[in-house]
Amino acid sequence: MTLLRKPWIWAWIAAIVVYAATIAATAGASAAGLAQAAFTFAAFSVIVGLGQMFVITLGPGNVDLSIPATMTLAGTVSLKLMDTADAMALPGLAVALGIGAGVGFANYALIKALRIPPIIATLALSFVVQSAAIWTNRGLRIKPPETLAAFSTGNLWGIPNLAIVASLLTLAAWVLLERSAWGRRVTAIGQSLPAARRAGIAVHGVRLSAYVLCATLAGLCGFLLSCFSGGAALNMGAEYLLISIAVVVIGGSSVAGGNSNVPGIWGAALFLFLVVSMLNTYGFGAGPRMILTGLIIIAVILAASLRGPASRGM
Amino acid sequence: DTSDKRIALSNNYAGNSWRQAMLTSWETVTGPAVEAGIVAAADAFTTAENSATEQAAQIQNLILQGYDAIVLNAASPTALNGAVREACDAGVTVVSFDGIVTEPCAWRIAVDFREMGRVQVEYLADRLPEGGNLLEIRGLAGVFVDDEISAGIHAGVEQYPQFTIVGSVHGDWAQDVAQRAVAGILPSLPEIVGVVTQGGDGYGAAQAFQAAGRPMPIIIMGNRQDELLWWKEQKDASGYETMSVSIAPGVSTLAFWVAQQILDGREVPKDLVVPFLTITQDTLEANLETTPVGGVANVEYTLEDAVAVIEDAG
Amino acid sequence: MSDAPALLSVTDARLRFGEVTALDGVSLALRAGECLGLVGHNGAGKSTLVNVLNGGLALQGGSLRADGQPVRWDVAAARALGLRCVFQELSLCPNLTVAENARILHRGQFGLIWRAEARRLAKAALDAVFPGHGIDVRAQVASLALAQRQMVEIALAFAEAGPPPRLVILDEPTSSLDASIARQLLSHVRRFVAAGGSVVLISHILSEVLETATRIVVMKDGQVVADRPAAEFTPAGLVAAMGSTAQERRRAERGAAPAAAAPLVVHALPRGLPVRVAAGEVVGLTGLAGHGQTELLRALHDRLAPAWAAGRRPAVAYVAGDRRHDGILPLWSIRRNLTVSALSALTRRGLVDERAERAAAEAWRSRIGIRSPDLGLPILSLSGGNQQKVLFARALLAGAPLVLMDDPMRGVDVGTKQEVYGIIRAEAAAGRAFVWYSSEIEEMELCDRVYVFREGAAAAELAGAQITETAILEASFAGHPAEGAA
Amino acid sequence: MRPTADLIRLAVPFLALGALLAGVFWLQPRAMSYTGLNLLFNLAVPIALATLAQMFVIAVNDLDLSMGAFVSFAACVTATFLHDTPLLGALILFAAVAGYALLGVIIHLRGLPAIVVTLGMSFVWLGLAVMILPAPGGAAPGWLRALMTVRPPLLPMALAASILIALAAHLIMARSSLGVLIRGVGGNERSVARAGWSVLGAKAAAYALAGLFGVLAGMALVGLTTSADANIALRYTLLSIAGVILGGGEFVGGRVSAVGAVVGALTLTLAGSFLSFLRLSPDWQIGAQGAILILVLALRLGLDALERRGVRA
Ligand SMILES: Nc1ncnc2c1ncn2[C@@H]1O[C@H](COP(=O)(O)OP(=O)(O)OP(=O)(O)O)[C@@H](O)[C@H]1O
Ligand SMILES: Nc1ncnc2c1ncn2[C@@H]1O[C@H](COP(=O)(O)OP(=O)(O)OP(=O)(O)O)[C@@H](O)[C@H]1O
Ligand SMILES: [Mg+2]
Ligand SMILES: [Mg+2]
Repeated sequence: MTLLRKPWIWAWIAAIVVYAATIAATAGASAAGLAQAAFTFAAFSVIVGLGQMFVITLGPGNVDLSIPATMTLAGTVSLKLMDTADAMALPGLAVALGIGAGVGFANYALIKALRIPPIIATLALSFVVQSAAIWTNRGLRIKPPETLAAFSTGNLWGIPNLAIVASLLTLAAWVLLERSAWGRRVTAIGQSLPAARRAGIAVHGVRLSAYVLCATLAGLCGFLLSCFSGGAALNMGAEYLLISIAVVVIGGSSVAGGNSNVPGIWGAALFLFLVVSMLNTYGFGAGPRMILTGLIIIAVILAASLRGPASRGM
Repeated sequence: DTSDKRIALSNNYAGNSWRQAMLTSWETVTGPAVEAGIVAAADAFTTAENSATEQAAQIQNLILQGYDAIVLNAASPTALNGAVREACDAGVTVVSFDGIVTEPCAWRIAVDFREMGRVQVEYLADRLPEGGNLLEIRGLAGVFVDDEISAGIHAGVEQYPQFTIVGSVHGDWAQDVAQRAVAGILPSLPEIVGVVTQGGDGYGAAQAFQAAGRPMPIIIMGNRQDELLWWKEQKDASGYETMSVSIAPGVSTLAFWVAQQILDGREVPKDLVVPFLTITQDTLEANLETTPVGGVANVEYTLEDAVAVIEDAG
Repeated sequence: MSDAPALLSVTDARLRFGEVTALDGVSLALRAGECLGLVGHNGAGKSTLVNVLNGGLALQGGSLRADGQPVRWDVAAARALGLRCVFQELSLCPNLTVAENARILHRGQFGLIWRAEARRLAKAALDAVFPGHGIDVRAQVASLALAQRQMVEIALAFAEAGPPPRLVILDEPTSSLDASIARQLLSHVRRFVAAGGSVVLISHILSEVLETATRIVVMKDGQVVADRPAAEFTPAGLVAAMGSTAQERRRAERGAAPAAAAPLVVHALPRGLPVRVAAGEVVGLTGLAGHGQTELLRALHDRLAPAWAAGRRPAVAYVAGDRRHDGILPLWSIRRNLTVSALSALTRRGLVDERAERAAAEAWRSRIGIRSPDLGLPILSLSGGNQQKVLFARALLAGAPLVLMDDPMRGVDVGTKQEVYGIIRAEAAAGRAFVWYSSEIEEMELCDRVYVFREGAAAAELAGAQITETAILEASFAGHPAEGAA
Repeated sequence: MRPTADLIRLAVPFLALGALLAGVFWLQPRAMSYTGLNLLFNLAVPIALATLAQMFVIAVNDLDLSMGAFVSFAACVTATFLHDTPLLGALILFAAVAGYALLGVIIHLRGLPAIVVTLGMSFVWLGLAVMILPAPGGAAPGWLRALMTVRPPLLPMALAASILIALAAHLIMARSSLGVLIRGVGGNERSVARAGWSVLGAKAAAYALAGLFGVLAGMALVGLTTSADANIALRYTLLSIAGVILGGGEFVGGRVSAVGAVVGALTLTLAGSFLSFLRLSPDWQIGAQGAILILVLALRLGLDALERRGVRA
């Protein structure tokens, strides 16, 4: 029963229910294939979701809207640099991560120096980053090196490699959030920035590192996604703006900051992928499919509130 | 004589390779035209986000800047009518292409998107006389092009009732979105013999089929270089056969010349039609050769081509 | 006193929060024309009782009567009776102006054209309680100093609007007021009571209660342990009734001032004297509230606490005054709140050593007496005074050589205060330096040196035996007509 | 008199607007006319309305991620039902406003995070819009088209409408008791409840107002564009949030300004125009929009410093 009180359990329950409903449509024939697909694609959502979670934990108004543009720029530039040469795989990865970190620095520089709300700063910067991505090669789609393509689409004992990468990152994020002093500080800042400052936390350093971490993960995700899907496209990150926020909040982290959890991100990422699959499988048209997606999201959050601890009240 | 006339390109989206190719073609054709003194200016304008309202505002600004003609790839066939009307009232010539507008005062260079959908099924019927199950990949819900192509596909299926569409997903004209959507529905689908698409999504579908270990159906391609390359590889390896169809981005240059002709005083019918660009098993190699790596198969138009199109229509 | 039924009475009130018994059979009657002083240690249940009387908390046992009749008691019923409440935690809307807050607080009072009326009402209320207050009723509450906010809240509680005020409950109203303003309030309370009103005054400043109350009720661990006319109590008797073993403070406790020691920090202000602090010294900041003391502490903290990269050992620690705003971390447990400033020391290879954390927190719990069955409970489950103790413990646990304190004794009970004074002296003797702002002048007598602030600058410096209430008041008002000193 | 914090806060959007307008006039003197101003601003009217709608939600410390989808939905209803069967159309729009109020009630009663609920609702509104108009189309009701294209003397319609809208919203938000109550809930929900008000009612009212202004935004949009599609206003979600913030609003604490929000919306609209007058390379046009946004917000920097000095003195 205490499990039912965990904020993240509802995303997992929803994912499992939706999964069962989908394979029911084919009398179980699709179970393994669907699970594999779900874990593969959830991996991307998880990677950006983890970064977004640390940023959202920083408190109201903190959200990184530059994730899609960062993914695109990191994907385009690194693929262009590697130019299908296997030997360039590591430099390519380094460049993707470097671009992410750079965007993260720039994000926080704007937030700090100009004192503009993060939501606006990251949005504004994302336009600039997107332009840079267009400028670098005008959207030409270069193929990834053979080994990287094989790795990103491959499996290990039936588990998608990407899911393994995302799981390792999840574990690291969990340790960081729940066990490390840095995670404590991020959480403290999210509850009250002035109180955290007076408690002696180096608030700017911590916030900066959260933004850099988030953008770096976005860069990594862009790199993996473009290797996975055979090249970087200018609009390849677009979907991940909403997804990165949705997996965090559906996963049971508080949108007001200061109270986040990691397991929910996986549950929510699987859920978001599976819900679309389910509705596609049942043959819903675009309109009803979107309506049902929305209603199911609300139902999940409602169910969580009926059983979980009351979130209001001082 | 149009040497003192100024023409603007109003574009609502720059986030994919098709639009980038469109902008590049515009540059390569209008640059020399301006140098040669045929027109005084031919500037390209792009909105930050793909939205009709932002494009309407852009058109209003172009009116204010005193352009003599606006060449328009519209975000919506109807939502810009207000702004287009204002342009016409201000004496500005408006020529729409690809995304055309319904406002009667504007010219339209249309592609028969419906036919583009129908020929896909026709081709499949030719290849697979006994028919079978089809998967449909659609574009962005609520957009004119998506609705038209899909309507054409459904008309085709009615014409060749040996086919049934057993699944339909939205790929938003993006490889990675299509891949994600197909991977989600594929496990629950029966054997698929053909995939009908809207362009820009064929490679993603192929990747999803490959990852799921399913037999490769006939996937209609969309003239993207990576699609063509993949097709070529399959063709060389196993004699894979398919077709590819899409609209050539260079149609922007046709629209430019049409606008120039109208400004020059020529009588031009309001509705012109351009053929879509089809690539077949035989023309694959030739097209692949001329398509830039990572780009889109393209045709650019000259003044003479434009005059021919106008005369055909007249 | 009179045989008229009590305005409001509770009988055998019982209330539990989980494992904590906040009210354990409290019986109390409030009559017209009396000022009831309510005292008791931190966590005794005073604020909980206020919330019950106000209709905000439902009783789990016992009954409540209004004007002698049993009633369905809720916020609306309480307001209809004429009950007004000033809560321990400030509860104005900071984003609204003073006048708009008046609009919110007095619900049924206004018509469609309410703005001018609300301004008039707020101004009249402030003028009545705090003559010469200097508060613009069109100003946003957030732009007011803490003391001014408290003044507004108190004045609005006495305002003539809606059902006339018959019973006003003041939960630690003077905790952020300086002495002269507090005196204005207390005289207003006396006037109000003389005119037939009834007041409940909760305060840890016993002299205030003894001076103002007509009857005093002492609470201890959720029970009433004494209920007698005020005249029957002496200060010592009151402290004894509260069950506090603390002694009256002795000046002798003050350590020998390290007069010529090299200063740890010197902070120059644009005007006035530079503030210097040496290791092992307790430096007081005083003067009227809102004259730059808090700003000085903040500036010092901003200067000494790195905002980009913290070292392993903090150079400075801070005890917040406005605990709601820059003190507690509301979603966390008591333990996490207590250890947050000492994380670096409690970390092994980047990870928090939870065993060491537990041990450190437990040590401080017993040293400073935090009343809670489990430090894993949320910080908000603590009473106001106990929250303040956690903040104090947090600052000392941080291990910084310099501790800045912004009126840290707000709402802390007498017994604990004595213990905390002892801790401060002991830590100072061990070489730690304190900079201590307090709104209570007597506390300054525990300092080695004090700076008296006036208009944002340190106007005077007093040391050792020079530190007396008279000297401080003199320096505070120098250059002013003695408006508040009378 | 010393400028109050509120006034300084409000000065930011006005200054930004003035600076951009000066830039536009300098680049394109033709804009300095009745028609010019109308062309520059008329698409700002629906954005201003959507921004106000968002402002009501932000005032109670929530955030509405479905505003763009909702305005699209309202636009689709306006271009179809309201045009073909006005009574049914009005009924649907009314129901949509009621739906918004209900949303506020559910969010409050269950203590749900508004962001997630509105995220879900954005799919619902978009789905409904796609079902009403699977492809772009519909037509603006004649009276609406006429209303959005009137040419009042002296002041272009776009500016006159913006002023009227700002005034109306200001009266609701700053002058009426309801507005004080809504902001009070944003500032300190608990003390509002302690004073005997219904916080539930205040939240329902705030959401209903948001729904109402959202509907008006959809209608105004259709009046200008003459037709609708399901994706027509998706951008309004972010634009409306940016407008509120630019107008001096804050995400928490009930600090919002109606006049500021309208001016913020005008500023954002103008920022786009300013760029097209600069004639940048298409590669950098998108990026330049970001740069403008940053520059405009940087104005806050200087004024914030002023505000802080004001508070301290
Ligand atoms: N996101 C979009 N919004 C509006 N129209 C689009 C979008 N994407 C493509 N189109 C339109 O779809 C039609 C076909 O383009 P196509 O699908 O071939 O582009 P693409 O090759 O898919 O680009 P990419 O693969 O980079 O996404 C054109 O009319 C184009 O303008
Ligand atoms: N919401 C709550 N949840 C759990 N425990 C609570 C809650 N509110 C109060 N308590 C507990 O009830 C007891 C009485 O608290 P109360 O606030 O009434 O004390 P108090 O006498 O006002 O103390 P102080 O002088 O410090 O303000 C305390 O032990 C406190 O921890
Ligand atoms: Mg208390
Ligand atoms: Mg005091």
